Amino acid sequence: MAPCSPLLTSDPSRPPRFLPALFCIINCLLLFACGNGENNVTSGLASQTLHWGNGAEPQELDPHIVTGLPEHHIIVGLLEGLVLKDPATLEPIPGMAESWDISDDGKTYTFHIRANARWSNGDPVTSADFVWSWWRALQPALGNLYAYMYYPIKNAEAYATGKLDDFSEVGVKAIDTKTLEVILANPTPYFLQLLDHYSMFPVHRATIEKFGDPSERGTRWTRAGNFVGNGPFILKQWDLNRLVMIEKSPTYYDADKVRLNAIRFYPTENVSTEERMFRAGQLHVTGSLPADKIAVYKKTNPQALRISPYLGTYFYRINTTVEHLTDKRIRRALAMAINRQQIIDTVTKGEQMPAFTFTPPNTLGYTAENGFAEDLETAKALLAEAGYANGEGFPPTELLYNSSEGHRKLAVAIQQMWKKHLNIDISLNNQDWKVYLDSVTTGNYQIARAGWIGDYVDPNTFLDMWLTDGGNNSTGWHNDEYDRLISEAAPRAKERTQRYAHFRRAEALLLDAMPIIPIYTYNSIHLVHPNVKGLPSNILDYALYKQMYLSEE
Amino acid sequence: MSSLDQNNSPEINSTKPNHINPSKSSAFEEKGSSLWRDAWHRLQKNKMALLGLVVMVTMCIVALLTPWITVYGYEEQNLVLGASPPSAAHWLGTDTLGRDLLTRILYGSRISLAVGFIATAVALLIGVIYGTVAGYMGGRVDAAMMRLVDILYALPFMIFIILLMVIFGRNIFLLFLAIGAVEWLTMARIVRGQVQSLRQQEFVEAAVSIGLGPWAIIRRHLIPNTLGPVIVYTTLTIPNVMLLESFLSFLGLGIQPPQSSWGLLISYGVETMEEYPWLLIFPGLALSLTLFALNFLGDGLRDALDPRAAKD
Amino acid sequence: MSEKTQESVLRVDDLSIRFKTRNGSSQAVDSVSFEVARGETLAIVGESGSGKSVTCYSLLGLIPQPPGVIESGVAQFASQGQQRDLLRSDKQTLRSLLGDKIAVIFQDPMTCLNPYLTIGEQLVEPLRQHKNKSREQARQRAIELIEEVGINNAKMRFASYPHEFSGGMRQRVMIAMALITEPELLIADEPTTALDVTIQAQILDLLDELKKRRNIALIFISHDLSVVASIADRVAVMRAGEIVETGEAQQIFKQPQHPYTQQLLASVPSGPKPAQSSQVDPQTQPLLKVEHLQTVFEQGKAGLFAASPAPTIAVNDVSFELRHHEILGLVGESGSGKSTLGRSLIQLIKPTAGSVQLDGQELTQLNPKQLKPLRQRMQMIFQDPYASLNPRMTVFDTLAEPLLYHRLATRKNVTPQVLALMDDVGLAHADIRKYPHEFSGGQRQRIAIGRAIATKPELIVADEPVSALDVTIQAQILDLILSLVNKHNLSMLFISHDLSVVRYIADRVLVMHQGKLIESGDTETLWANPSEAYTQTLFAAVPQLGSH
Amino acid sequence: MARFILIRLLQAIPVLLVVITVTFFLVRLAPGGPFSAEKAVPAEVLKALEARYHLDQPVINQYFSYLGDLARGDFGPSFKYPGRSVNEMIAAGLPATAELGLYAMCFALLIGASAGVIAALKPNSAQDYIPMSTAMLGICLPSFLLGPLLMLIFGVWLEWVPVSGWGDIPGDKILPALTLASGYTAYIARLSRGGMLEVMSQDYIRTARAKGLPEWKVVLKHGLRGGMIPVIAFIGPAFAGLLSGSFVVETIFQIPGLGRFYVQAAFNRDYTMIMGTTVLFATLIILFNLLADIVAVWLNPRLRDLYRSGGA
Repeated sequence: MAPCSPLLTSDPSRPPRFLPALFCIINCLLLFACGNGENNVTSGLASQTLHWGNGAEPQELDPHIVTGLPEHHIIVGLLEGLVLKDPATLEPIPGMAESWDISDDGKTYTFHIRANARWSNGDPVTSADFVWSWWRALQPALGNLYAYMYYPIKNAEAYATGKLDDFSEVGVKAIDTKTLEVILANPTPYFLQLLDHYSMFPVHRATIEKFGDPSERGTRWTRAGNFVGNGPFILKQWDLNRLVMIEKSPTYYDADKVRLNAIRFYPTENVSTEERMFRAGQLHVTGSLPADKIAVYKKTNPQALRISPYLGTYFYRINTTVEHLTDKRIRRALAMAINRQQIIDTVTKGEQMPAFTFTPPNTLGYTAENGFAEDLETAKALLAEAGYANGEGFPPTELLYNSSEGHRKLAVAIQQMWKKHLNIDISLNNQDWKVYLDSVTTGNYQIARAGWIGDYVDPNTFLDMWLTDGGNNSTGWHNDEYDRLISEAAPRAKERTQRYAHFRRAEALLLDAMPIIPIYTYNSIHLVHPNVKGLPSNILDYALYKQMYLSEE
Repeated sequence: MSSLDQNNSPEINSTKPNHINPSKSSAFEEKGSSLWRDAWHRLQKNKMALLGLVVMVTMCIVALLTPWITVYGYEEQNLVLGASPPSAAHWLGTDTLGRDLLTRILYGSRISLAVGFIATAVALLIGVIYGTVAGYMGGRVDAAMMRLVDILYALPFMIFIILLMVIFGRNIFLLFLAIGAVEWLTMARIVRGQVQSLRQQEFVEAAVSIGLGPWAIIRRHLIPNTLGPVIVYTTLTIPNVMLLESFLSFLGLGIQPPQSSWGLLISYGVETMEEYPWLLIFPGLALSLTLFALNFLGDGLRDALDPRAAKD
Repeated sequence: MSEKTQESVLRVDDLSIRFKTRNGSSQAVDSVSFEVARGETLAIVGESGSGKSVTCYSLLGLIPQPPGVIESGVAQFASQGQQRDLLRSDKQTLRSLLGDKIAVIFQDPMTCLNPYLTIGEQLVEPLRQHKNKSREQARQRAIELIEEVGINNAKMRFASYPHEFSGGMRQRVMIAMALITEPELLIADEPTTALDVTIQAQILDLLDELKKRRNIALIFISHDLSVVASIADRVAVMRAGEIVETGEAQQIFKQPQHPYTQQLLASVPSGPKPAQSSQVDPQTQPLLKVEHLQTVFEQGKAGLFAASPAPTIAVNDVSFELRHHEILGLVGESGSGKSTLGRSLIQLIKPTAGSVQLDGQELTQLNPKQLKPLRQRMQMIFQDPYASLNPRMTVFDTLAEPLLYHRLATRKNVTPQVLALMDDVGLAHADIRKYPHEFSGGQRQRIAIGRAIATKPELIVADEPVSALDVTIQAQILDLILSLVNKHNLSMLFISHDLSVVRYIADRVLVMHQGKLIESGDTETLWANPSEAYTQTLFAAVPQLGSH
Repeated sequence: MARFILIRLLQAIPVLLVVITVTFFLVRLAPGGPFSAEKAVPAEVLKALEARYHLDQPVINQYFSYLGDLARGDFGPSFKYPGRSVNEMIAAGLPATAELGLYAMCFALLIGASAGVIAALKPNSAQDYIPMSTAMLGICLPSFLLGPLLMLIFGVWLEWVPVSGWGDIPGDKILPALTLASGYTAYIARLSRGGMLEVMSQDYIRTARAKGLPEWKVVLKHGLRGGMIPVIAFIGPAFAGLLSGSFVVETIFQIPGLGRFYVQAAFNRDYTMIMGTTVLFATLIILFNLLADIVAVWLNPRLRDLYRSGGA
């Protein structure tokens, strides 16, 4: 309304003064432009401030509520779980717990919390903090989507789903102020992996209770100034949609080893802009890179380009309840007729690996056998067997994807491949994200694009979703033997090799029936400024801030 | 400078009625609406407008003939080739999937021109009628009608689109309707403003005194006199509509890949404007050409439809 | 009056101006010469398009070039002993003279003042521009001048906007603005044409007085011979770009030499109605009977602004009768409510109260649908032939519309009827496909009349049908109306502010003032003996040809 | 005047109520709830979440309790951002959007009006065509194209201004404001050209010339005020449209504004946020339309008096 006020207040006998006012505003704007000196990368080097492209505005910073990657990046700076991971090997290393003991049956874990572990307000971190935090995380009213991370713990599932009211029956107990005992329902080899997930992080009880009920969503305890954490950084500033800044915490037990003074997270929703910000020296690290830019960086700035395998699979779901898709020969034919390498070369361009299994190869030593091979002749034969020789009479089929440039391109390429190789016409349909989710979960689709990122490094995070009642199955496919292998045989296995053998058998069943068509294994693709040190690549895309620093050498 | 009557008054010379041989009068037999026929004559004298018309007509003809004049299919990929700059084989280059850009622009013109014209026509039809009625009726009817426009303005567009998509599924005609349903609001406002001032004019009073009903007055006296601003706004709306189409198609309402439209080609081209600039430049040129052609045509039409503007 | 010893302020010799358009060129001014001296009033008289305005504006650089081309001529302007040829001065020089030594008063004070700026702001502008006066000095001078041109309460008026003034007051402001820099030459272009007759008299007096007091040269451009007669010392008569006759005012009016001057003088309506037309039928019931008619305006009702100021009573308790074959004159000044009364009669405006009966049938209670058949029997002719014709309809469309709409003709046989109408109103058949803007004002009014008589109505309300027309055209249109009234047995309410016109055409006259009928009577009776004071003032203000 | 404003504000109440009601029920018709996510949400969690936000109650109850909250000025909590109330998010986003809109409008006015005025001084000449064509480019260059283009040229290649941000680095507000302004510049140029053409043919301009004023003074002092009236009438509603339509620019330049929420809320099915932004924008549309009317009245002394005498 400001431009109008000079009009309204001016002496009516004089001509309008809004033109001078206009000039003033523009001048102010232009004056701001002067004195544009050094960019973030240069200034960050002196102040040890890391500028991080974080992909999106965090929904929340409450570890028991949030679900996304942007939130993850911030929370791991503010809070710390019992264990950390070595970013190079992903093996557990001490975090809040300086050591831990595992019983021989693999069911009882005893954690010894550091004596010098403190919250940012100076309070010591105790085992009671964990018990209370985990109790809170399992409160149904909180709506914690990652409650299932706790399910390996005895009775946790029953408590979370309301079948059990008494938390003392859940297998977590404070032996003394610095000793925490956790009892599992079954031996869970990947349990230590889970502990580094933010959903199992401790939170500061007094702070939370100060701002509301422990099971109340969205109280103000996560705001800058209120937030009390136990991680290497403290929350300094949180401007909606603009910036989250964390600064080095003086109370952190390892504070002298932390070399970064601050990290500034930017909600870089637009990937093209993010890339340009990087180029203009406004960012040290980007969350992603547009596919068509990869080749450019390879040529011009290869040292900034960081491509590494990632624990995720891009695949197509097939609705096995749709009449012509009940036939697994057709599903296999579709899978075989895709030239994955060509798609990777021309569409995704990120050196991804063609996927012939669902679980990414070498997931903590697990690699499934390829369930099929690209073979046009076999594909045609299978299709003919199913009654559609040379694709004739193949019913109209629709491929669903959620609105996105990348998914679109891939779908168009695959549509064309199926047309060319099998002579079948597939139509494309894109839907807005929420509509797409609704269509997939209600089975209102024929073929749908999907992707799955592992929550932790273990084949289980990929394979348990195809259980008959798996919430993420949505294909209508079920197999009793598969269910038995995943939910009974594998957890009881004594050794990793045996356990992996069960998984392999299960995955072979899955790939034989082919309710899903694996396309490729994800790569994480980032731009990282050469000044950034201590950020090795790993399959979880996991960064340990306390090892990172900025240096020009 | 109305008082500077540049022509010598013919008044003195025509004091007596000119009796012309009645047989000659049959030459003035009336056929159809003379306003449009006269406008056409005047338009022919405006070179820029004529050029705009020629460009538009050529575009429409090429769009219609596209399936017969293109060498490649619009969906035909060449993944091995990928994106390639203009060459002898592909005059305007190829996109990242190796599809011929010229072919895709030509096929895209079919969608874009159809959307541009039909959706704008829908908006024009609703907007002009609605605005004229509101402006002519005045008073409470007008207030109520304009409040309805306010309401429609204020409703969240995205929700409307998502619902349309869900309820009706993918449908190109739906796209026309959806866009038309949005664009008519501004049109209605413009027309209403025009009609409000026209309504005060004596020739409308004269029409009332003849006994013409509201509809006849609106149709014969009001709408023809609002054409000027309406045409100008229309020529600005058409390119807007073409771009809106790409947004809706991206969301899933409208056309589906591998079909293309100019708006979609431009929005894809933006993503790779550094690596493959031709993917942005050529569709962009197509749209700009249309806009300028339409603009000159629109200005020409406006002048042609205003008998007073033809001063020469 | 004009002693030739007086120095000549402006002397124009052999001025020729041509307008070039794509369709060829026209000679707007052809070898015109005249001069005007200090303290003298030169009137340039001519009809619209005669080139009288172009002549003056060309001297001031106010005509657009192109299309205007000054082909030849010299315009010597003498100021403070300096002689300048205006036509050969550069823009800078001309601009320094304009508004300073030479000032202009334009015709329409309603449109010639900037509605967005206060009177004061506009008044001080020439002073600030040419005399380098401070804002305060300029203000003082402006206030003095506002008083001098006869506006009370000058200090307050200084900050007023033009719309707060009546037409006459605005013209006073225009005069003040012109005089503020003490010019030596004043050009007044039809300064009173848009004004009511009483106001016109005042403005003419003011101009004359100021001219004498300040001893300035005045060029007075007008089409109205009666007005010119009351102010001019010398007269130049222009026609088609040429000065056909020039001379002392008295000589021109008494003994016009050129036939065109004679024609002009003959066209000025004067005297009573030609007797042959009166066929009024007094015994039968009246065609139109109006009783206690009242029309009230809710101001500001139009548009989306619903808030309404106090209502205006435009027509207040009016009763009269209109007999068959009668032409009833209705006179009054602007704002007297005469137009509203006319519109209320034929239900273009719904009256608030009272009754209107056409041939015994009550009109005020009818809805538009019921009115439709009656519309055929009553029609209206509007004042402004520019505004009352749809600019996007040809003559054919305009004339055919009522015929087709009332099913008096079909698409097939409408053309002969339209042509017959054109014959009736004296339009050339060749013009049938032309648009209104291609016609002159008089021809447009012929079209409007044609439209009004198309349905063969019994009653026509004519609202100032000739006031926008030149005097010779006016005479033609009046004669046309009289002949059509006779030919088609029409009855007419003839509304006009021009008393001479009404006297010339009306059988009976009603006088309206501030919404009320204050006097009525047979035309000649009333002329001879107006009883109301207002009517007397009105009659007294009418400029007479012989008054000089 | 006061009365006129009061009446218009009263008229706004039913308009807002209809907008609220329609939107409230429409958003709940759209498939996909606010809590659906890629990983299936367990039933008990979903139940807990719905109970938390009272979505388990009958819709009609939700509606009335929402109206109740709204009457107290409480837009409720955001579903997508659990820690934020809608009020808070609007308070955080509106200033940036308003500032962006203000700058954009200034640019649009400055460029558009200059182009229009310059063009109107010599119609149908090069002085007309060149500025007008330049302004028309704004329509060919939609913000999703112009934004990245400016960013690339001035941010990356020339390094004159930052690529993105808002108030972080000096000069980061220029590119987004220019981008947002582009579309409106064309409209303003056309409107001011038309307005100036109309005004410059008025008699009072001739009066001003007859005073011997220099041409620039005639144009700026006497012409501009009347010539800008159509522009003023346009920028009121346009400013409201600019705010709700700024999401593309906000996304491209990563501006922490409200436009992003307005669109994202629809995609996230963040019911309260959709409602909040819709109510806000509806209010803004009504207010700015009103403001435009008031300014139009204020600029026109005649109307000003009419309302002064009729109103308070």
